[in-house]
Order: sequence, then C-alpha cells, then structure tokens
Amino acid sequence: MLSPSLGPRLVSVVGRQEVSPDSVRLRFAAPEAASAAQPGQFLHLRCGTSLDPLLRRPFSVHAVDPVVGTVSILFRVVGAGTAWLARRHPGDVVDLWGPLGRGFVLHPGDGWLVAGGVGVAPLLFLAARLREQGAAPQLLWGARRRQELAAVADFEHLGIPVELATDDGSEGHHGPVTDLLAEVLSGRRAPVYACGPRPMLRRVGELTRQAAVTAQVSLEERMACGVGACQGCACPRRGGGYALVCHDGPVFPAEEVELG
Amino acid sequence: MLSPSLGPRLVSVVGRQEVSPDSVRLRFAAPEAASAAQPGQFLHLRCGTSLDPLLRRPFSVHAVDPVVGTVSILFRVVGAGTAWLARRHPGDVVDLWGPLGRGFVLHPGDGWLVAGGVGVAPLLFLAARLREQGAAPQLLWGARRRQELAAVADFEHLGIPVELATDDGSEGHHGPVTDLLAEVLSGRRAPVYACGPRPMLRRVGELTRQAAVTAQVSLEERMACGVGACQGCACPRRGGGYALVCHDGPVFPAEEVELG
Amino acid sequence: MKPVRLAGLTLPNPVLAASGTFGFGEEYAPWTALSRLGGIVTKSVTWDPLEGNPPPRVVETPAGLLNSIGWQNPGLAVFLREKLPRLAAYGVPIIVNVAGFSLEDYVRVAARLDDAPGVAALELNISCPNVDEGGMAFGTDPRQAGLVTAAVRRVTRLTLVVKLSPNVTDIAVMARAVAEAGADAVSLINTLVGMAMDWRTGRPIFQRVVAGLSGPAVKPVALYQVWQVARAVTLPVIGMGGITTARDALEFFAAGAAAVAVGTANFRRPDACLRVIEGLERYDAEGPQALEGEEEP
Amino acid sequence: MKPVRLAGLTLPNPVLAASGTFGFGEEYAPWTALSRLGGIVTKSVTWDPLEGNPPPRVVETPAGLLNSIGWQNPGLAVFLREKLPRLAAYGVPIIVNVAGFSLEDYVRVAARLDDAPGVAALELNISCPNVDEGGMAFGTDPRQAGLVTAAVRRVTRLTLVVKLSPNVTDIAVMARAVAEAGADAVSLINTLVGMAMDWRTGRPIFQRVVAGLSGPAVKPVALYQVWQVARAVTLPVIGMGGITTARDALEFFAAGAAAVAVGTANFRRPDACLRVIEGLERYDAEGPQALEGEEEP
Ligand SMILES: Cc1cc2nc3c(=O)[nH]c(=O)nc-3n(C[C@H](O)[C@H](O)[C@H](O)COP(=O)(O)OP(=O)(O)OC[C@H]3O[C@@H](n4cnc5c(N)ncnc54)[C@H](O)[C@@H]3O)c2cc1C
Ligand SMILES: Cc1cc2nc3c(=O)[nH]c(=O)nc-3n(C[C@H](O)[C@H](O)[C@H](O)COP(=O)(O)OP(=O)(O)OC[C@H]3O[C@@H](n4cnc5c(N)ncnc54)[C@H](O)[C@@H]3O)c2cc1C
Ligand SMILES: Cc1cc2nc3c(=O)[nH]c(=O)nc-3n(C[C@H](O)[C@H](O)[C@H](O)COP(=O)(O)O)c2cc1C
Ligand SMILES: Cc1cc2nc3c(=O)[nH]c(=O)nc-3n(C[C@H](O)[C@H](O)[C@H](O)COP(=O)(O)O)c2cc1C
Ligand code: FES
Ligand code: FES
Repeated sequence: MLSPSLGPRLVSVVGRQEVSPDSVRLRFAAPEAASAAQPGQFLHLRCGTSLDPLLRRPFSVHAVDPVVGTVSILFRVVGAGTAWLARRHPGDVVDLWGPLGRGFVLHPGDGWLVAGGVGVAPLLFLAARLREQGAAPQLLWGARRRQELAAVADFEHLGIPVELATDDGSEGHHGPVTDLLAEVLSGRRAPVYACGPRPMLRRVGELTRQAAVTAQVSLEERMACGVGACQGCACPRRGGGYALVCHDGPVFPAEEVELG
Repeated sequence: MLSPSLGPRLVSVVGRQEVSPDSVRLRFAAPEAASAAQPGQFLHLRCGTSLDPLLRRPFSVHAVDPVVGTVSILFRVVGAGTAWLARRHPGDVVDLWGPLGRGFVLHPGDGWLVAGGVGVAPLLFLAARLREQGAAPQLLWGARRRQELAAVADFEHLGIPVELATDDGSEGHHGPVTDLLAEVLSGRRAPVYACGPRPMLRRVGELTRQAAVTAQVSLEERMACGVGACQGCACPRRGGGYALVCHDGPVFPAEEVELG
Repeated sequence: MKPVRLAGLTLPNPVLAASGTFGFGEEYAPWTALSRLGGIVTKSVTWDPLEGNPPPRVVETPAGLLNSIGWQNPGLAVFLREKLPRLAAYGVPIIVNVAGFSLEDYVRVAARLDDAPGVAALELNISCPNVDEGGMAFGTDPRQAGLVTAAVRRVTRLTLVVKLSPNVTDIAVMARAVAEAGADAVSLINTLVGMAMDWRTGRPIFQRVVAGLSGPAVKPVALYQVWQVARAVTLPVIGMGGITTARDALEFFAAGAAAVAVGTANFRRPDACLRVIEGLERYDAEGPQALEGEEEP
Repeated sequence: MKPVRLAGLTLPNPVLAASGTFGFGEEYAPWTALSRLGGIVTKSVTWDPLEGNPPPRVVETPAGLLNSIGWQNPGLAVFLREKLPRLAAYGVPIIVNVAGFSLEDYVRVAARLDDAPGVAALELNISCPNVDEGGMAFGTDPRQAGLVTAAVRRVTRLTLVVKLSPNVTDIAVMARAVAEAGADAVSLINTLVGMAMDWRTGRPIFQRVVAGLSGPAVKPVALYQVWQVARAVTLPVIGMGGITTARDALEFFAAGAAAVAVGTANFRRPDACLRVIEGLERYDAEGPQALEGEEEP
C-alpha cells in the first residue's frame, strides 16, 4: 500500500516561463507524476530550504507530458513561498509530493470551463483531457486586468475557444466572468468545471443550479498535511459537517459544499 | 555620524571558488568595503531570504581589491547559514554590512601569522598589508588534514613562506600548529597574529607570554547585533568583566582576554 | 534501536507520532512504514462525534503553525468500530488520546477503552486551547488536573499518560499534581496559546481568536518545560514540541525525556518520524559524527 | 505619522526600540536615524554595575533568539553621567528600563531617575528570566507585581510603564494588578522562558540553563497576550514580540496596542524600527495596498 514513487522526492526544474507580470510556469521532470496525475489533483511542494516557510504549498497540476515525463504548475506570486518558487530555474531541484487529492470527474458533454485569475491553472490540463476524449470544451476566463490573461494562447493552441472578462474592462467583457456563464448557459447546457475565488464559485453554483447542469468546483483552503490527517483544510458541507479539501477534494460537486 | 555607505546593502557576488571539500571563497563587488576594510575586521552577512536563519553571520575580511572594488570571504560550511552562502554564485546578491569591529594593529617587525583551520581567512588580508608595509611575514598553518590546506597557494603567490601542520600527519608537521610556533619563537622573535580555535589561541597566548613577544588573537563568539548593542558576544577579560567581541574586537591583545 | 519502557508499556522505539498530527494513522499509510514507529498517538477522541471549528483552522507562522481544529473526530463508537481495527492491523502500538468537556466525559471514554483490544495506552488531553470548556481548564489548575487523572485512573488498567499544557506559570506543579493522582507518565508540551491577525482587515483570523502554536518555533520552550518536569517527578516524560530531526530528539532526551513525539514535522514530510528513528539508529551506531552536517530538516 | 499619547507622555510616533536590543542607542547611531524613532527603551539599568552572565549568551533558534545576557549594565551612576547625556543629544524620547533584585532596588533607581533631565518615562522590568532573584519573581506573582509597582509609583512623577512576563497562566491578572497599583501603561511581552541543548554533548548550552526566547517565533503568543491585556485593562498597551515589518506592527495595533516596540529585528537590520515606521507611514497614506508584496522581512 506504500506508494513511494509518488511520495516526497527531489525533482528537477526543466522549464520556467514568466507568463504575466506576477505569474510563473514551472515544469518539472517527474515521470511518475506525469503518468499518475488526473486533472484537478494537486502537487504539494516545499518552497524553501529552511524552516521558514515551514509547510508545503499546494498547486494544481497545470499540464502533463507523460511521454517526456514532465508535469507543470502555473502560479501567482503572493507570498514568501511562491516568491521562492518563482526564483527557481532549470537545473534547480524542488521537493515535490503527489499528485494528491481528488480531481474532476469527466462528464459526458463538451463542458464549460470557468476560471477566475490563476484559477485557470488546472483547467488547461482538464481541457487537454476533455479534448482527448473527443469533447469540445470552451473556456470562460475572468481576471482583474488584461495582463493576467497571457496564458490564453495555451488554450488556443489546443483549439479551445476562449471568452474573456476583466474587472477593469481592459479585455473582453467588462465585468465578472460569471456574466459570460449566465449568457452561455441560456444557450448550450453543458457540464461546468470551475476554479477561482470563492465569490465566483458561489455564483457558478447559483447559475448552474438554476440551469440544472452539473458543476464541479475546485476549492482552496489553507492546508497543513495535504493527506487528510490534520483536519486543517475543512470546508463546510451543505447540510452540516465538514469536508476536507485535500482528501475529499479539492474538486467537489458544487451542490455538496457551502460556497457562501 | 551616519555611515550609510557601509550599512546593510545588497552586493553582487562576482567570484566563487570551492577551495577545499567543505570551504568556499566568495568575492563581492563592494568598493566601499574594499577601501574601508582593515585586516581582522568582519562583514556581517544575511544568509538567507526568510526568517530562518534569523540573524546575520560574521565573516572575516579575507582579501580586498580596492582598485577593482571587491572584497572576499573564505568560509567553511558548518550549518544552514554557511550552506546557503555556499550556494551563491556570480550574479546573485547578498545583504552585506560592514566592515565592522576592530582589526589587527600592525606592529613593527616581520610577524608570525598563526592559523588554525579556516582561521586562516583574515590572515591572508593581513599578510598582504604587512607586505605592503615592507614586512616579511611568515605563516604557520595547522588543520585536521591536508585537504583543508588548499588555500596555501594564495600565500605563496604573495611570496610568503608557509609551514604546515596537520592533526593526522597527512601534510607537514604531525601535531598542533603551536608546536611550530614554539620552535620558531626560539629563533626569530616577532609579533604574532593568530586566528583559530580557542585551545590553539590559548597555547599561542602561553607561548608568546613566555617568549615575551606581542600577540594578537582574533576571537569568535556567537553574535546577534554585531555592533555592541546586545551584549551577546561577551568574552571574559583578564582580571574580570567582559569585552564584546563585535565591538572591542574581534581582535584583542592576547593578554587582555581570558583564553581558558 | 532499543525498546523503551514507559511504566507498564514497552514501545519498540522511543519515537511516537503526536496526537492530532497523524490522524488515525491510515492517512499516512501510503507514505511511510507505520509499523516501524515507536507508536501512534491518535487524534483526540471524545464520547460524541464532534464537527470541529469553522475554517480557517490552520495558519502558518514563522517556523511554526497555529491550529484551531477543535477535536474534530468521529466519536468513540465509530473510532472503536472503524478506526481502531484498521490502525491495529499495522502492528504499531496505539495510544488513544482521550478528551472531554467534563470529568464524566473523560471517565466514560477511558472506561470504554479499557478493554478495547489493541489499545496500548491512554493519553489524557487536559491541555487543548481549541475548545471552550474542558480542555485547557483541566490543564491549568493543578487541583482539577489531579481530579480528572484520579477519576480516570480508577477506571483503567492501561498505562495512563497525562498530557500537560505549557500555558502555566509553573509546569512542575502540574506534573506533580497528576503524578500524585496516579498518572503513569506525562507528555508535553501541548500547543502554546497564540493568535493570528489579518493585518489588512484588523480582525483575528481564527473565529475563536485563540489557537495553538506548534512546530520548531516552540522547541526552546518545550525543551525547558521537559527539563523542569523531568526534575520534578520520577515518572517517565514523553517530550515533544518542534521535533523535526534526530538532533532535536537527542536534545529532548538530554533534557530528560524517555520518549519523544513528532507532530508538526509530519506535515513537512510524511516520513518525518521515520527519519528521526533512522537518525537515532545511526547515532547509536556511530556516535555524533553520524549526524554532523545532516541533510536539511 | 501621528504622535501617540501614552498617559502623560507624548511620543512622535508609536514605534519604539525595545529594551536590551538597542543598547543605550549610541551603538546604532552610525547606522540609523535615531531622531526619527518614537522612542528608545534603554537596556535595563540597575543601581550597581552588573557584569552579566558568562558566555554563551545568545543562541539562534528557528525564527527566534534565546538570550541570557543577565542585565549587564554600567549601573545607574555611570548611566546618568555618560550614557543618558549622549543619548539625549539625539532628541529622541528616552524610556529608561529599570531593574532590581529587591523592591528597594527598584525604588532607589526610580527615585534617582525622577528628576534626571531627558528621561521621558520609566519601564519597570519585572519579567526577566535571566537573573536569579528579582526579575521574574515579581513578574509572575500578581501581589508582588502590585507591591513593586505601588512602591515605585510613590517615588516617581514620570510616566510609569510596567513590563509584563508572558510566562504566566493568566496575563490579564498580572495586568490588572499593576494597573490597580498605579501603572500608567503596560508593555508586553518580555521573553518566553526556554533553553538550548547541545545535542552532541547532551548538556545545556547556557550556563544558567534557562534563557529568554524572542523574535518572530514568539509573535503569535505575544499577539494573543496583547489582545487579552488590552481587553482586561484600560491602560495603554505597548505591544512587542517578534515585530519585524509594518504588517506585524499593524497586527499588534489591531490586537489593541497603542504603541509597539521592535526588538530582535534590530539585529537583522539596524534600521528595522525605521522601516516599520516608514511602512506605517505608507499605510496611513495609501492603505493596505501600500504594503502588499512588500520587500522581504
Ligand atoms: C488545492 C489547491 C490548489 C492550488 N493551486 C494553485 C495554483 O495552481 N496556482 C496558484 O497560483 N495557487 C494555487 N493555490 C494557492 C497556493 O497554494 C497559494 O497561493 C500558496 O500556498 C501561497 O503561498 P505563499 O507562501 O506564497 O503565500 P503565503 O505567505 O502563505 O500567503 C500569502 C497571503 O495569502 C494569505 N493566504 C494564504 N493562504 C490563504 C488562504 N487559503 N485563504 C486566505 N488567505 C490565504 C496569507 O495570509 C498571506 O496574506 C492552490 C491552493 C490549493 C489549496
Ligand atoms: C568575528 C568572526 C569572524 C568569523 N570569520 C569567519 C570566517 O572568516 N570564515 C568562517 O568560515 N567562519 C568565520 N566565523 C564563524 C562563522 O560566523 C560561523 O561559522 C557561522 O556563523 C556559522 O553559521 P551557520 O548558519 O552555517 O551555522 P550554525 O547552524 O549557526 O552553527 C553550526 C554549528 O556550530 C555551532 N555554533 C555556532 N556558533 C558557535 C559558536 N560561536 N561557538 C560554538 N558553537 C557554535 C552551532 O550550535 C551548530 O552546531 C567567524 C565568526 C566570528 C565571530
Ligand atoms: C494540527 C494539530 C492538531 C492537534 N491536535 C491535537 C489533539 O487532538 N490532541 C492533542 O492532545 N494534541 C493535539 N495537537 C498537539 C500535538 O500533539 C503536539 O502536542 C504539539 O503540536 C507540539 O508538538 P509539535 O511541535 O511537534 O507539533 C495538535 C497539533 C497540531 C499541529
Ligand atoms: C538580547 C536581548 C536582550 C534583552 N534585554 C532586555 C532587558 O535588559 N530588559 C528588558 O526589559 N527586556 C529585555 N529584552 C526583551 C525585549 O525588550 C523584548 O521584550 C523581547 O525581546 C520581545 O521582543 P522581540 O521579539 O521584538 O525581540 C531583551 C531581548 C533580547 C533579545
Ligand atoms: S491539509 Fe490536513 S486534512 Fe487537509
Ligand atoms: S553581537 Fe551584540 S554586542 Fe556583540
């Protein structure tokens, strides 16, 4: 029952790209992770070599290349851990654990992918898998401003149509991305896969309930262990009690969790 | 009275050399330090970018090049701070403060330099200054084993005669370096400048007292502030009370401090 | 490594996984060899199932961790039916951490566990800052600590460990109180009380304001309290608080601990306990130089 | 930034240099603009000169610092003759930290300082773990804390700050005791008791075994004690414990502190206090976004 090959191990950085002013993509040589990963799962990374930061940081699997044996993450620099990670370059090693957690269930149908900001990270991997299964997903992506939407080219390379929204109107729809979702759901009813800030996910929950389409949401919560042992990453379940984001999620059916 | 130019500042690493299996020489672009430094003074360096390690680490000025504007340190990797420092490469920046403290007083006469292990670090700079003043110093250097004596070539480049001693007999005299000092002091009586472990310095104190030559010793003590404010680096004075290694030293006349 | 005796209990080695940081063991089974641990102390178990505190429940601090989990657990009945048998299958000594909101609570949980197969010992948690009643109150008043220890002592034949709170003026007084009341061993430290504040909003981050601090940050405090308790009572002491490496464990042994527990460090690496055990084995075989320049923590 | 009133005392801004971490100011004069600080709290001053404890006196811990300095100071007479005039020349408010081994000790030092020119306030150190008598004893017993506060109150017209120990079961009780005895303000926290062990030799590193823990590691504990004290008394609270950045200072203000002190952080950078002040100024002018993604601590 031991799965040492996916346990914490040192992997090499093999690619680094500054995607937007404050976000970076790193690619790691990690064949086991590349084969094992499912869209929506996360990698648990040490972000430093000392006791500060103390804990690992979770990052969604952003892309995999099982042939070459690489796995990528896309992250925004928000604090000490991500700042350290952003200073890694090809040749450096990083302590990586996983993939961990439960990812998206791929439903029949083309699928609407809804992203807020860097919440787009897991959706590229998901989009690739949906395409492989013959589906034709589309991405709705919102951000504060245009500069944060640079990774859109990756979706276009996959042949995935993208609609954009920005808070400041600098690109696409001027307003929340959920406005776009409301619009498209009135047309094509397809399963929804969403990742982004809590208020966005709440609205996704409302809209998909009204439209009676299945929706899955990828949640974030502060984590310690990452494997369901510490009960640190609790998120309230609809109807009482808590689910663990690391172990029962990070992806949940929208109706299972309290997005309030 | 503010001396901002010598205060904490980010300087670039411009040279890195692995001198022995566990010691590294780093050269920094720091023209102000290169002009201001006196042999025996130290640089107070941040050794990380997080809150662990928390404090700066002191390192003796090992060499200066006031023309090019560089200053070097030579250090042994013994813990987290020095391990971090050893991972710096040209182009990286380091937070450097100083030079701080009081260095060696250059006495008339050729001078015996006595080093134990990486205690040789300040003596290269001192040797260069003594040469500039027309003196002909000689180095007595002891270490645990031969591999730790690699930097000897630097002294030879300066035209400084070197006698070696090792604990394991792998090079030079088989025994403590102070055996060599006892021998030479019976011949040429010249001022002694010493840096190394406490037991070595104690023996240097005894020998120079017997031979009635002046001796200065460079001391180490755990430091916090580095500027005489915290009283953390106390070392007992002969005859009572404490001196502060960072502020009254690190170099002391051997007879002033308790080397016991 | 040599087995270690804690009163009536013999552990294969002196390194335990600390309560609340290792779940009920199974979560870590894919990631480390549970059977090699000195023992596993379970998450606190209460009579009734408990939901625990609202999120956020964990906040990282410099070299430390604040938690406000609040005894989330499935309750004693589910523990006995589901968790205990699964954990027992790994063949590792199981110390059940017992918690309650009243003296009666502690007693009924302990009584039920007394004849549960596969339980090696009980650890009484009288020192949790993360619940409103019980918990800390028993842990900061020597009289109450003595009362609950004595009451549990009467209903159990198992080795009885009492877990002490560091949030007191004099922990030696607490240790003596539970020793006199019949404890077989003491464990310490539980978490230090602390809080986290959101500098942007000026509001406490945890809903209950207070939370418990653990991890390397607290190690100097934990060492000193272990040192004090080891000098105050003759009972064996299980030391914990920030232990991350074999060197840390050696420091606790030097302070007087008979065994140690590894908590927060498990979150950095799931094999943290095992790495401590292996480091101690190397130290036993080769002496201090085996641990010089060890890999990063 | 706005001046801050602490009882009778007005400080130009609410950021002080903490006692024992800034010497008598002059050591830092070459490295930072002393005149811009809210105030400088001196190293503890005693009646007689004191040599302090034998080395080692400082040991670094994860994100923290243990110290066992032991009130090394030149004594009151030399302080008044040499240190005070030099420090006063910088035009920064000077708070003299007063220490003693007996109630009489505190009283005679305070009495002598009452009419010393250039002293803005007194801070009574009743909470130092690094001396055998006095110090902590006064700081852990509310009755003794009240007695020494009242006795000093009678001999001084200066603003009287009492510095509390965090090493107690309930710090609110201590705060209320000194408030009732006539303190004008309280400051906290002093260091947590801790120790360091040499894993190679198995011996304590400090000769007195115990030492005081400070720095970012203790911040969560300090914040919670400030929060508790600010709710227990109406006196102004000077908060400290691990403050390194303006964000840390904001957390203490949110917990109820009227002013803050920066201690261990001065050892990382001599301009630590000034950086906190400048960060708070930017925050006052531009709001939270001014401190987002701030430079590393
Ligand atoms: C399952 C999962 C997947 C994730 N995937 C990605 C990803 O693909 N890309 C990506 O960029 N990020 C992702 N995140 C978020 C990422 O883990 C955090 O941004 C990272 O841990 C921040 O670390 P840090 O040290 O840089 O910042 P920290 O210094 O730890 O935090 C920065 C700031 O955010 C606050 N903060 C931290 N965590 C939380 C929280 N949970 N809620 C509210 N405030 C918080 C802190 O208080 C601080 O103010 C994911 C998180 C989870 C749980
Ligand atoms: C004035 C001065 C000049 C120095 N110059 C040099 C130099 O030129 N080259 C060089 O290599 N080193 C020099 N040192 C020593 C150097 O500062 C230390 O090696 C360094 O601070 C270690 O940092 P670290 O984080 O790597 O190790 P740490 O993890 O801090 O320490 C490593 C080990 O050494 C122990 N330790 C640390 N400090 C002391 C101490 N003072 N006494 C006893 N044990 C201790 C620790 O407990 C630990 O076991 C100098 C020290 C001083 C005071
Ligand atoms: C997330 C978390 C949950 C904890 N839950 C419990 C618990 O349920 N019962 C208990 O007695 N101690 C609990 N503790 C305290 C630990 O068992 C231990 O006493 C403390 O964390 C100090 O050790 P450490 O620094 O190695 O983590 C918990 C600690 C953490 C970090
Ligand atoms: C080296 C050192 C010496 C100290 N000396 C004193 C002292 O003489 N008197 C005193 O009241 N507090 C003293 N303190 C305690 C500090 O003033 C402060 O209360 C404590 O360090 C917490 O703040 P910090 O974490 O910002 O350092 C000292 C602290 C340190 C680190
Ligand atoms: S992070 Fe520990 S249970 Fe999820
Ligand atoms: S290190 Fe602070 S006085 Fe020397």
